[in-house]
Amino acid sequence: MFLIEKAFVGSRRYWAWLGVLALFMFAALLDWIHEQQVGLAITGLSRDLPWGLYIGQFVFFVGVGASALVVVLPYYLHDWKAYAKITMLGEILGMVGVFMAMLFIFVSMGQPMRLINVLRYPHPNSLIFWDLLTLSGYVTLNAVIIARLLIAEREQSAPPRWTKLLILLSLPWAVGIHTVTAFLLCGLVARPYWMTALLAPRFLASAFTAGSALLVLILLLLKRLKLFDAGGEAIRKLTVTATYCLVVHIFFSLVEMFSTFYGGIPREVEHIDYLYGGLSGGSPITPWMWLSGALALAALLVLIVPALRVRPQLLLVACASAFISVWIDKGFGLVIGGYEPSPLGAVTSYVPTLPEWTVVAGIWALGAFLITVLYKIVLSVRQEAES
Amino acid sequence: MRERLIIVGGLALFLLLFAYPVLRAAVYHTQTSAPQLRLTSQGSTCVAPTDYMRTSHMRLLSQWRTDVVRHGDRRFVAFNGKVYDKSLTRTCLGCHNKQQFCDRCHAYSGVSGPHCWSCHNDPQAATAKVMP
Amino acid sequence: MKITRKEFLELSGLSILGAGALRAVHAVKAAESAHANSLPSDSPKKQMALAIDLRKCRRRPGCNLCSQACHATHNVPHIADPRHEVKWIWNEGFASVFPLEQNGYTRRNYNGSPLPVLCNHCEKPPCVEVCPTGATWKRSEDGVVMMDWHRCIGCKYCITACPYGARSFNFSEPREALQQVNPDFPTRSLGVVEKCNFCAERLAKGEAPACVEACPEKAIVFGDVLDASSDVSKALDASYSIRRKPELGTGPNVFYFL
Amino acid sequence: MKNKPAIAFLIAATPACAGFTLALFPQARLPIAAAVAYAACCFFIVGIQSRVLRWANTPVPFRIPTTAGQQKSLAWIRPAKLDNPATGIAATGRMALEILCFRSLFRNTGARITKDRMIFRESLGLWLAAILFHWSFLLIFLRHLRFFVEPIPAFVFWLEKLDSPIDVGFPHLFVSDITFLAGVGYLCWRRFADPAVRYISLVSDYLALWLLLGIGATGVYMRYWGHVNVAGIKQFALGLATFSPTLPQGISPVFFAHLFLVCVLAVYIPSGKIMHGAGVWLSPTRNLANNNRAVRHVNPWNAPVKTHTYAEWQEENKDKLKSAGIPLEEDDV
Repeated sequence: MFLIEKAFVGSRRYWAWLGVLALFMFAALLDWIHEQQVGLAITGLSRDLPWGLYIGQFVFFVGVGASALVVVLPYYLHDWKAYAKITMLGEILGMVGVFMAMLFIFVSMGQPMRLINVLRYPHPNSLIFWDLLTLSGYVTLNAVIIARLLIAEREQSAPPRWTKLLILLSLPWAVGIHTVTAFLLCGLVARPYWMTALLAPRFLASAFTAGSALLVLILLLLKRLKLFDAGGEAIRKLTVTATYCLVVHIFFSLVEMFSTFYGGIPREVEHIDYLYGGLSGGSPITPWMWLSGALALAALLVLIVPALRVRPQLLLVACASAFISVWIDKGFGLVIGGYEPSPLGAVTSYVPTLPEWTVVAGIWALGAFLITVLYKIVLSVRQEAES
Repeated sequence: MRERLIIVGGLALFLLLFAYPVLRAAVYHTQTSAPQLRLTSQGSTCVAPTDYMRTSHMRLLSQWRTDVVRHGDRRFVAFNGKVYDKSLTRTCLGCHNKQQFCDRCHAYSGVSGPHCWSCHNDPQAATAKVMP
Repeated sequence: MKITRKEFLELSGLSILGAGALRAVHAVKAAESAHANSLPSDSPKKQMALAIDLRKCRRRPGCNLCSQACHATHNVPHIADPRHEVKWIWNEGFASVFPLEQNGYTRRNYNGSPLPVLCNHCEKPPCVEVCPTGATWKRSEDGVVMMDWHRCIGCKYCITACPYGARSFNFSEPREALQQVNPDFPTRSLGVVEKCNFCAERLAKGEAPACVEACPEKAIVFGDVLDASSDVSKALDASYSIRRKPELGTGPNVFYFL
Repeated sequence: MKNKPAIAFLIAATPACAGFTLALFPQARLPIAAAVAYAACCFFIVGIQSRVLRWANTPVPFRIPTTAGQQKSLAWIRPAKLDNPATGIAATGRMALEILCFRSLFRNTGARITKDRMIFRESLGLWLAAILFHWSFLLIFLRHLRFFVEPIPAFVFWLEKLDSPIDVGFPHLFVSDITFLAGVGYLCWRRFADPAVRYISLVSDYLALWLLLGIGATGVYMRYWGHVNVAGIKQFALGLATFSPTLPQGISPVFFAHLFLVCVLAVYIPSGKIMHGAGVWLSPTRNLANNNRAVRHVNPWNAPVKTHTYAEWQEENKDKLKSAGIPLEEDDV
């Protein structure tokens, strides 16, 4: 039977889940159309904070996209057999993550229908040009790899050699997309908070943390739903990866804080001060940033002690904490910290509005929809091959 | 028998849809002729011959746009040697009324124009809002 | 009844066959020239600049005639919500504009007196560097940082890159926020960025920028800063001037006399 | 015939040449163009109606739906509702999927031989090209209403808006123009590139494709490069619709080529393979429900068959059977 048709056959639970996601997507679509008609004024964005939740989510999901590396690299370069069954799931997660990231860029634009101008009048000195090329290239690359591997799996034959080459290419590419995304921000003289060479390494560390934690969560969920058992070995190894990445992520964050606060240049200090201290005026983001820090430390505590992380309940909580921590840090803190205070010293507090949240929820739903459908196809192919 | 009815009904529907323009024209007594366009000021010559303008005014305007915005080149030397300012509002609308000229022909031809007018001004229409 | 040869070539359908190839060539050319434009080493023929004498501004507390004139000339929408404001030239507090010139012991810090700020038409504009489409570029003939609102995709990267807050985004329909429209200048559409254009449309006619003309104190001087005999050069020779955030290396072309 | 494509090309190019030639003789333009258009219309309508009526009058004595799944039977066996429709509604559903989504093309497979075995894999090229081309064609067809109706109905503008989501300035770029040409282009290329398809291709196969390509190419040329007098063309089209044809000055020869190609296509449609558009509705293997086992279908013109059932025979020979001691079958009553 056809690969695509496997997605059309499913249990009532499967269809109900897709239906719920479709509702969210539809609501987001209506909302976005409305946003296009009346303008971005219905969002919480402002003159001093023109990028907000959308771009934060974009950066976060480029990270989720890049994190496919944490399973693809050990499996293909180091032949970790434990990942044999989950590598494709990781690749799908990576592809969908980057696709969602591109959608977040799209919805934040004032004239999205002119997006083609980036290619009509290419300006290689702009990082957006490179971002568009690398992101769409990554999605295409992964789509080809996944489709080819899936066909090979169904036919129970070895995939052609060029697939291996593409996979090897996808590894530096994954690092590349997140590096380009960091370069998008870290070369701007107007934004001292981003203007640090540590931004790209920080992005990668937090991305691999969130990505591997998310993958562990998905695997635990699939096991709970009796859809797929990744095996204890795979989850254990993935957990170790998440642990190391989390350690590096926290380390990088502290290093950044040290140089900023010990150096004490006001224009650099005030951004972090705004995030964690509210610049003595109080800001809506402050509790969230502390929550993010607390969650990261809690996750660290569980993950770093082997006796704790083997307990499924605790592992679940730790991975969820790590994921949410990075999501707050990158999805909000990064963007808001960059803009507050503005180059003119003004503070315009930013609170995302309902339409913004609806659009974000819709893109999340779209991501979940794609992952569900693609995982369904993969798992059906495997079931068929086994029987 | 039921199948026959469906088939004949389908054929009738097809015919009806196909003849929609004819029926519509018959019911509404549609005039075939294109709208008779008038100029607001007579006597002055256009920047290019009428035949050319009729088919290619959009191309000329697009070229003007590029020249003015991208190259700061605002002088247009017409075919007859006259010099014009490359400006939709100041030059074109000096003789052509947007509503009486542009809009009518665009509406008739069903050419949903580029969104020129969402930024460029029509002085005649916007009198209430125009500065003295 | 004859179109000149040049126009015929430009305007007629000769580009049909080569359209694809031409597009590619243009794209490469545009990319090259934009890159060249962004380099400070590229010596422009002219560099338009503005010098604002704040000593004269202080004679008229609360004055914003330059801003009024500019915004009326360029159909800049009046939006009450400060989060969605569109501004080309406006007054700012001294501490915001010159944060490093405050020493903490200044008794007269000039806060409260008019201090007009606008796009600095930098020598090395960060906004031009980041624009993915070339909708913003630095004109090589006179150094004006221009915008093409037909091409802007509304990504707001330039707003993020500008260290002077000189750029505004059209969050809502701009025409609805206009009481009066100057028919000689277009309005903007929803979702594009805009900023001061140094009155490029007036310079083309040989006129000075609207803000320069509107100032009753003649506090604003305009001209080619590379030309030693221009008004602006003479003014810069006469007094010590400062620029906003020179440490960023953008090379602003708006000068202030304190 | 060796030069099938060439012959088809000659036939298809004729109207284009005629269009250009006609452009040289201004006086003859209006009568000829109008006459050709009306004639083509008549041919088209009469041809289609008569063809469909002929099909409608062809008897379908048996219920012969194709099936591709479990038939509806016992309650605990899950039937394939769409692939083996048991009711009229299910059959309609299957038809709708076929007509709107080209489901049978979607299920195309291509055979591949690997080292040790033969593998069937999805082959979606034909389906993709077909669906792009057909839907684009419909959209383009409906968009052309702007030439034939005055004032133009709002839905035409809605379609235009839907069709031009990418902003490239003007003229607006219609996505359907690209997908139409891409679809037809692939269908042409396939007839050359695939030896099996090339072998079974006939002149008429090429002819239909050349005509569509020619129509698309002239249309796209007029829109994006040719800069024709659109108002003049509308006047002509509207004149046709009101039976008072006029022809303003200065209409591009390309328009006549476009018009004549459309006319040739219209004339060709009722007699050629493009009638599958009507045929798909009337194919008995698709539009019937497979309820042969549930409902008794009697062919109405069958001659009455003389039957002699066991019950009748037993009744006739009751006494003999009784005397011979053979037990009688009792009625269940």
